[in-house]
Amino acid sequence: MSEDTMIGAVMVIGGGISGMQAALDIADSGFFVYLVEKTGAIGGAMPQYNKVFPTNDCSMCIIAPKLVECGRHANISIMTLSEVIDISGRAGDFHVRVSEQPRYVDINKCIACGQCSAQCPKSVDDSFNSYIAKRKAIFIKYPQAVPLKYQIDPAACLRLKDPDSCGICADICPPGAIDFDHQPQKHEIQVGAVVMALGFQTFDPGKAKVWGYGVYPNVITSLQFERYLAPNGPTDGVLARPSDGKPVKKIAFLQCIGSRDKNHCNNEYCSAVCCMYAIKEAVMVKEANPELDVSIFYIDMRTPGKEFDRYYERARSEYGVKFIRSRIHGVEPKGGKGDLRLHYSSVQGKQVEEIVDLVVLSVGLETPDSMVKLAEKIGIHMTPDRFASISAFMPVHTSKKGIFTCGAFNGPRDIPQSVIGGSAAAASAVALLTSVRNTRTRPIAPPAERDVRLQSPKIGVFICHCGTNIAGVIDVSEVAAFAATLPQVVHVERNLFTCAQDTQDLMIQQIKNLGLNRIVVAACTPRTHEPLFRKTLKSAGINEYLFEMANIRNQNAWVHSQDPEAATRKAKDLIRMAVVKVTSLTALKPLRIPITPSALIIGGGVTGMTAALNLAKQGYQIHLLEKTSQLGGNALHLFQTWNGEHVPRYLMGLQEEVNNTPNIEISYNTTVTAVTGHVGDFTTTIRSGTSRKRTIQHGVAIITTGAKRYIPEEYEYGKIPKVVASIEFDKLHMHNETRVANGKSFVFIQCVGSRNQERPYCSKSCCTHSIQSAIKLKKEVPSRQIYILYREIRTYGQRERIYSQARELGIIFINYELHGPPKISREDTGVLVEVWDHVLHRPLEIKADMVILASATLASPEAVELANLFKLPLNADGFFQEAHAKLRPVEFNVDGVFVAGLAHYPKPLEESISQALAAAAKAGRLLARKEIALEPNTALVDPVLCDGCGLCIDTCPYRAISLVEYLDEAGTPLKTVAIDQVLCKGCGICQGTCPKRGVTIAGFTYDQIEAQIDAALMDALPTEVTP
Amino acid sequence: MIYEIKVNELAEEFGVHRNTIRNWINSGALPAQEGPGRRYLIQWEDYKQLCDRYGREPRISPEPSARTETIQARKEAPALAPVRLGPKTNPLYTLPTLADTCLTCGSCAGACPISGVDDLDPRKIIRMAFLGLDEELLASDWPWKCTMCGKCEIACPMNVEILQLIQRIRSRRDRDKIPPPIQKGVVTCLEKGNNLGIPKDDFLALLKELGKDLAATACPGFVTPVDVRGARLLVTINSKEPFVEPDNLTWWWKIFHAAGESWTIPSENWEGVNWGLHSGDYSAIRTVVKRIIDNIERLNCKALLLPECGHAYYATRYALERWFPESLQQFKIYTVFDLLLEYLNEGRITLNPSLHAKLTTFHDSCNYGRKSLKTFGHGYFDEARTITRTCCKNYVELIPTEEENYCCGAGGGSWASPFSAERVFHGRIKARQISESGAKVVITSCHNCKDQLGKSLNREFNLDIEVQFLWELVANSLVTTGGQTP
Amino acid sequence: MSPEPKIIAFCCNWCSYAAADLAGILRLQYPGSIRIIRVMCSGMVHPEMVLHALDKGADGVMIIGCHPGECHYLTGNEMALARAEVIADTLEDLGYASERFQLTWVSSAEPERLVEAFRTMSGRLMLLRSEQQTSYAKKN
Amino acid sequence: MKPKLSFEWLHACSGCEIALLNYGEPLLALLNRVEIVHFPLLMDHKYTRPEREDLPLSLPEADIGLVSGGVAHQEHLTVLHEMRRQCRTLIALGTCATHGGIPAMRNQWSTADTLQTVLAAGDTEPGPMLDEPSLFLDRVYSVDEKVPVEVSLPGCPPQPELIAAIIEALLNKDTVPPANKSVCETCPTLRKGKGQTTIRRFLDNADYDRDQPVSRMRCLLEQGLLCMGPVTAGGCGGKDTPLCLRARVPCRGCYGPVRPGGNQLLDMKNALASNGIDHRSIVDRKSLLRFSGAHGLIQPAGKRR
Repeated sequence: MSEDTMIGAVMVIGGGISGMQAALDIADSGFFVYLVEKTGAIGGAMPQYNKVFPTNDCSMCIIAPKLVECGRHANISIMTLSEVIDISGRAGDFHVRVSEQPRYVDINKCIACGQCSAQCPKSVDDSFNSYIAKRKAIFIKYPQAVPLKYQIDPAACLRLKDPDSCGICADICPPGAIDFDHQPQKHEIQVGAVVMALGFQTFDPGKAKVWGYGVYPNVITSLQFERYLAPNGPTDGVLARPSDGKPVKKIAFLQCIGSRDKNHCNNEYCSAVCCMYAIKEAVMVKEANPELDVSIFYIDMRTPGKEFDRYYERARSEYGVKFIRSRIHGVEPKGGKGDLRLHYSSVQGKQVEEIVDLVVLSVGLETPDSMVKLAEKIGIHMTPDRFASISAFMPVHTSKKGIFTCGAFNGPRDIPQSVIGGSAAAASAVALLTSVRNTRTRPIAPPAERDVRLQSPKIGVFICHCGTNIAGVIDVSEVAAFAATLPQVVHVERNLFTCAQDTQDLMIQQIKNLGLNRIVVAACTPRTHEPLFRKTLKSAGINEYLFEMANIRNQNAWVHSQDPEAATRKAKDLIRMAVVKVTSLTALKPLRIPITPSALIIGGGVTGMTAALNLAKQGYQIHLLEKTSQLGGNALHLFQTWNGEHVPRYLMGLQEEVNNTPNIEISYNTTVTAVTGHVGDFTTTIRSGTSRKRTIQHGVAIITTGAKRYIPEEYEYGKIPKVVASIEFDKLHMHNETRVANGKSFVFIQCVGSRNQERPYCSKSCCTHSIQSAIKLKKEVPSRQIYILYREIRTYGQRERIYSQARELGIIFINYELHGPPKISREDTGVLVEVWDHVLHRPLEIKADMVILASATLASPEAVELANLFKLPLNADGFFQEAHAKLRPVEFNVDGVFVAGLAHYPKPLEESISQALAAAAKAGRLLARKEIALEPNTALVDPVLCDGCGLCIDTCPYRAISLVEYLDEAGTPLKTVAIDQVLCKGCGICQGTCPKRGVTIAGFTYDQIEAQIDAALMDALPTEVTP
Repeated sequence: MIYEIKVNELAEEFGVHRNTIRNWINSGALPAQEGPGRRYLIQWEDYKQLCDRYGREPRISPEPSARTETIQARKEAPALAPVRLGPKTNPLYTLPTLADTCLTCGSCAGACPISGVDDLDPRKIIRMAFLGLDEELLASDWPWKCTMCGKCEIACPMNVEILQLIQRIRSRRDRDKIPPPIQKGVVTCLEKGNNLGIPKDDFLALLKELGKDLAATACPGFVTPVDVRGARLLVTINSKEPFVEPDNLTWWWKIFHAAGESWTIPSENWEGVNWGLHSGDYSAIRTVVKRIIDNIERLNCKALLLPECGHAYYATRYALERWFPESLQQFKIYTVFDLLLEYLNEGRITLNPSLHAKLTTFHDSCNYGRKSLKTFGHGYFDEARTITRTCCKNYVELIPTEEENYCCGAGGGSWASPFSAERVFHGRIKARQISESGAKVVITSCHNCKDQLGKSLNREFNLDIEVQFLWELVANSLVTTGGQTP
Repeated sequence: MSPEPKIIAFCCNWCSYAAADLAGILRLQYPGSIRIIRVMCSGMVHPEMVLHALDKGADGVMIIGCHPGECHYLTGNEMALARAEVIADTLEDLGYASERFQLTWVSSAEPERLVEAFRTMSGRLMLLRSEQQTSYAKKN
Repeated sequence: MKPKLSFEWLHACSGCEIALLNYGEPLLALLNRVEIVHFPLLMDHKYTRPEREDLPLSLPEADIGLVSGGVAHQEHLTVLHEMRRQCRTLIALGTCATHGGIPAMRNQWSTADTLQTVLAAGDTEPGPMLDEPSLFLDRVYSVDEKVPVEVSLPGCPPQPELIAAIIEALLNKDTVPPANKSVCETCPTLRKGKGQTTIRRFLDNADYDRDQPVSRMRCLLEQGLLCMGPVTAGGCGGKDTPLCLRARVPCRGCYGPVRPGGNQLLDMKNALASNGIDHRSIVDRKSLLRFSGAHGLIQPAGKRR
């Protein structure tokens, strides 16, 4: 496949969160993207959710920025109602046939005014609201959909079935966008690579009658529960019993419905997300109504991810959610009024009967049959659990070269993993097509900017309801009326979701039509949404810095929900402060600086090497630093991945490939001593061993410093030789050392050092690791007695298969959560392990030849030092704190620095590899641009006031201020200071020092701060002076 | 601590009838003194013991602060000798699907109606087998209180073969330790041809007598066909009927007569019952079924009506498929449902639906229902309902029903075994189902179910219901060609 | 009960402002009379701003920066600490009770600590107000 | 018709008036161009300065009025109000008028305490107590705290050339150049970096080379001396080196704060603290406000609001 015949475009199949992330990363790396979406709008499953774990953000606020970005991106073409029929050709040049169903609405004309749907007589069950609400035959998928265009459901529409009936919508449609004779179309598209982000469907519990779904109205699925809680859901966020609308008092969540079950369905795998979303839903509903009695019935509570265990612990201790370790066999009615009876055996083995108002089935994830057929047609191998069969070492590559896959199609996973998977797939596609980068993309011309310097301020205030988050507490109409009275405010508007695509477009129109030159948005926090609104101002043709946000949600509605009057008063003050500040804001031009096209990767483990290789394939110069004298990091001690792939052989291949890739320069025994500069132009000084310090110029940095093993203190480790830690045991086992060879009985103890007071987090890969060792031991000598003592078995996702395999081999699992950890003592040549059985509640004794401790994974101590050098935050456990768990899982607030692998959080090998690729994608996306724009709000010297007294010079941490002599018009030598706009970070320390207000930060000048203070205290009487 | 109870409150808590509570008090199972105002005063320890016996979580505990989840089990449990785990010698089972694949998730324990009795439940039985506590398992009576209804198996997400394990435990017990009535039944059947040892001539005399009465009343010209060579259908008899309720036999005879069926009863080894299934005595099962096959060959019959009692149907069909598969080629086998449906569909009998106006329901017996579905691939749910509804228009379903139906409590030999308290306790859920459905007539297709529902639960739970066999209902609904009812 | 004391809180964009957002996400409640002004760093706040706020009728002023060593701009919070002493002295000179000013550290992952700081400050100012009212009443 | 000038002095020391006289010959040229209608210090014009508002007082009407000295007594107030009424443009002359000056240093005690310590107490036999102590205001105010002022000309005393320049500007009707730069503007000293960590009292000279010009000397603040230059309004040296710096003496802040509402104490201490200099090493911190005690910047201790 010669280089030049490759096509610089990529097709992403599936518009869910994972597909959107892949599309954005690919498009921003210089490739045209065809985003093929089966339904009428992109967004996938996420818009259906009300809140998402572990941050409890409202789901729409997380996905809105990505929806809007995809909708507006010049290099992403969204093909809705389209499905891929087949793909032929080879990597670099695929020929894809896509069939597009008719929308019956002309996209270019439809303005989504909603008249048609209002008049449409036919309503059918709405799949978006998982069938607990109705929608019309002509509808939009959800209010914030992108593209926000109506569509007609051919199965429901009367007119389509019988030409001379109905047709009301066509008559009343203002722009006349409806056309009943749209025909299905076929498209032939040439692309260089394909990314399959096909997503999933939730298990339909109606198949097995045992849970009473579809029979008893108060048995609902978790997705329906989510819709009941959603402010834009059918009941506007009010939870009531579906049977009779009465208030709910007692709720039961049943876990593992459609997962870990060979009897009522054939999904033997664990769906990985249900435990977490059940806790989230329980916490959300308990928060709204603390007296609610909420219980979760589970087999193992699987919350292995970052901050997940804390989330679980908080739900239990702070919110009082009850966790009952007992799977409910079935749901029966109690009496005729809708109450439900749950009969279960308590952990002690006693019968308990509970009558509940609502049963929520935590349904699992599965791949729809249509997608399985499509995959087979394209030639993608699937796993027995009907997910794309991927290798742990190439987590986004399918069996067919050039076709990548990401998201829940690779196996059940949560949103952060799907976002990382999207970026990883992007990195792999971009690496494949690097030679034809920027050949198919359309240049993005920034709109001309209107010069408003001479105009008097004309301010537009946009107040957001944010569903009920703001409107539920603050009297938004009163605040809007107040805002209209403020000086220079010419336009006030209220919207349900200001961050949604349609409202953004509306804002652009308003700015143009009314000639607004300053915008205030009263909504959520600028920290997450300022960039989004700035882009809107830019596309409306006014300078993006003539903008200020009033944080009336996070810092007002949400924190004063018990005191609505105070919240309303405060909202008025916050808006007045924002208006007064925006009045005096000036237009700013971002500073454009060139990017050094090279990357510094700190840490030579598998993660570092994977990122280095991918970026090298993308054509950039890589500096790979390794603390020790050998590449490989923690993977050197690993023997096999969860699905049995041989790690040492892969590691050798990786090391070789890294060694003979020309543009990767490796330095061993090297640590970083100093870092200066900023994104695009870092200068890092490193020292290798004892040799002289060297400096490296690089544009981006990726932190892959891995983690450290916990050396156990408990269970007589170090005192009894036969008690070993899991990694040591792997070595002994690999070389069949005597203790292992003639060992007859082995006891594994889980959660050693993890999930305790000191380290309240789960090290995520020890359960899988121990079970694999146990299986290998048992297969070698079947007569061996193997016991695994655990607290929760967390073989999430398709790892459940090895847990079942272990039990089939007769490996005995004993849970010590209820009766306390085992006691270890010496017994003649062996080790005596005393533990209580969790079913029989009786003491057991095991004479073990070896005891293996599954020790925790700790943050590496060097992380603190590196964090200070790059000024990066660490979380409470010492791991690097990413910018946002879902939106930006591999990035920091410091631009140009990324993190991947164990340095972010303990995780199995293939998750580290896909996070490495994701980091490479984000870094590559940045390096692909020749220059980047720096935030322009840096320090400005006021020549009228500054007289060079020099008091500010030494206070600047970035040494950006220097004394300057000049001659005034009369020739007398005078002094002032000058500030290097690139070095200056805009911290304002000089502004806080200057005794004569000679230097200020754009956007935070003295007058602006004083104006804000005055606005905040307008109706406060000056402190009464007691004589 | 004195615990004051009102009889109906305690009945509600334990899910039993007021009479049962009074029986427990009178029989001393629950020591109590009369208190003021129709209340009883009992010691908390006795109440706790009663809860333990029936595996209930005590609703109130003396120290309100004691959290059940605390490691209270350890303090409270008598000093149990620690179990030394190790390799299993002469294991109870070899296939991992009998216990090893168990997730200890508790679904089976939640589903089993007698979970908690003797502080045992299906999950604990599996666990003991898995950890090799075979002697304790064999010594325990719990496997004999279990009716092997299979409710635990259909709940198990990992498809653990719990019933096979219980069967294995039962067959491993020494014969002299088996509940005496069951062992006696099996031995008598082997020696005398039928469980109750009815001598041949008494049996034949009875048949003749009944035949004459029938000919005189409903079926003119009827003669009880005994040892009729060449008859199409061989019919077996449940020895309990001639012994206790002889006229029950006549229902089938009326139906055969109305349908003009060519059938016969063997004079010897006519027993349909097969208690080997209850005692786990596989050779006994095989012998009894071999006798049936011999009769078919001796009388050159073309078809066999599988014995109508639930366990008998299951045992016979199981034996035929397992040991005598070739015989299945020689003759056709009918269940009671297939036969009655054949007659209906071929119009050989017609039924008058207006005779039974009361609200009626059908109780799926476990062996014909989920166990048959699991072992033989088909559960007789729809057939039973079609037949019942052709006889009664006023029909209601129990909840839950069909595959998820609760056992009446008398299966697996319980009706004959000495654990009547547990049997009644097991039946409480069935009693609740029936009372909640409001049905006045309950149709079933199994002797044990009929006795348990009709004789025991009806009185114990004051259900005020009438219980009929399916074929009794059909017999009573027959419209003979002359139009007058039999 | 007189209205809650009006407090102006200068919150740094990287730590305390983020913690305030997180407090919102966790729905932690605190007095409604607190007005947060976002600054890029606690080191940006000139002491004159504190006096200006008090003159304009604020009952109390808080500057909330990152924990020492965690400042996004390395030394911003140390500047704020040095100035805090100056502010305290000057408040006494100008006749203000120095309890009306409070400098405290909060990291972006400590919303509870931030809300605690708000509540203690509000409580302290209420106490101060009642003290002054009683001493004022005593005098006349 | 020559523009009429009117002078008045309140809580003043006549230093400003003498400074005007020090203008030398050019003063004569100026005098010819104006007609001084009222100048108590220089012209013998009998009038009584009433102590209460209701008593009669009449001052001649004038185009430009110059008032020196702060406002500490009811008499000052009545005279000031009258001046305001009579003069079209009013100039606050000298730091006492613009910022309270040295007299305002007594603001750190209440008026009653001041009178008590100054007049009544002491070891000699008790002096006469003023009959009407209540006529004193509660503290020393600057002129612009009581009446609006068109031009503020700080300085203790203000530079004669500056006074003349202001009057000239007003005569020629062009605007008065705003003085918003600090003393450092025209101070030629070398700035190498604020290394030192403490402030020492000016008990011995700064180190400099006698025969080198001031521009070779290192900034006095950087030498650890408390030079109020950065926080004090400039202009005392006109366009070249500030007066005190010419004598290689640190500026004492006599021109008052750089910005009208400025607080010399706060700005100086804040600048020092931000540079890591121990601001508590300044012995008497109130002395930083020795010239700008008005505007409530100096308050009696113990008053807590």
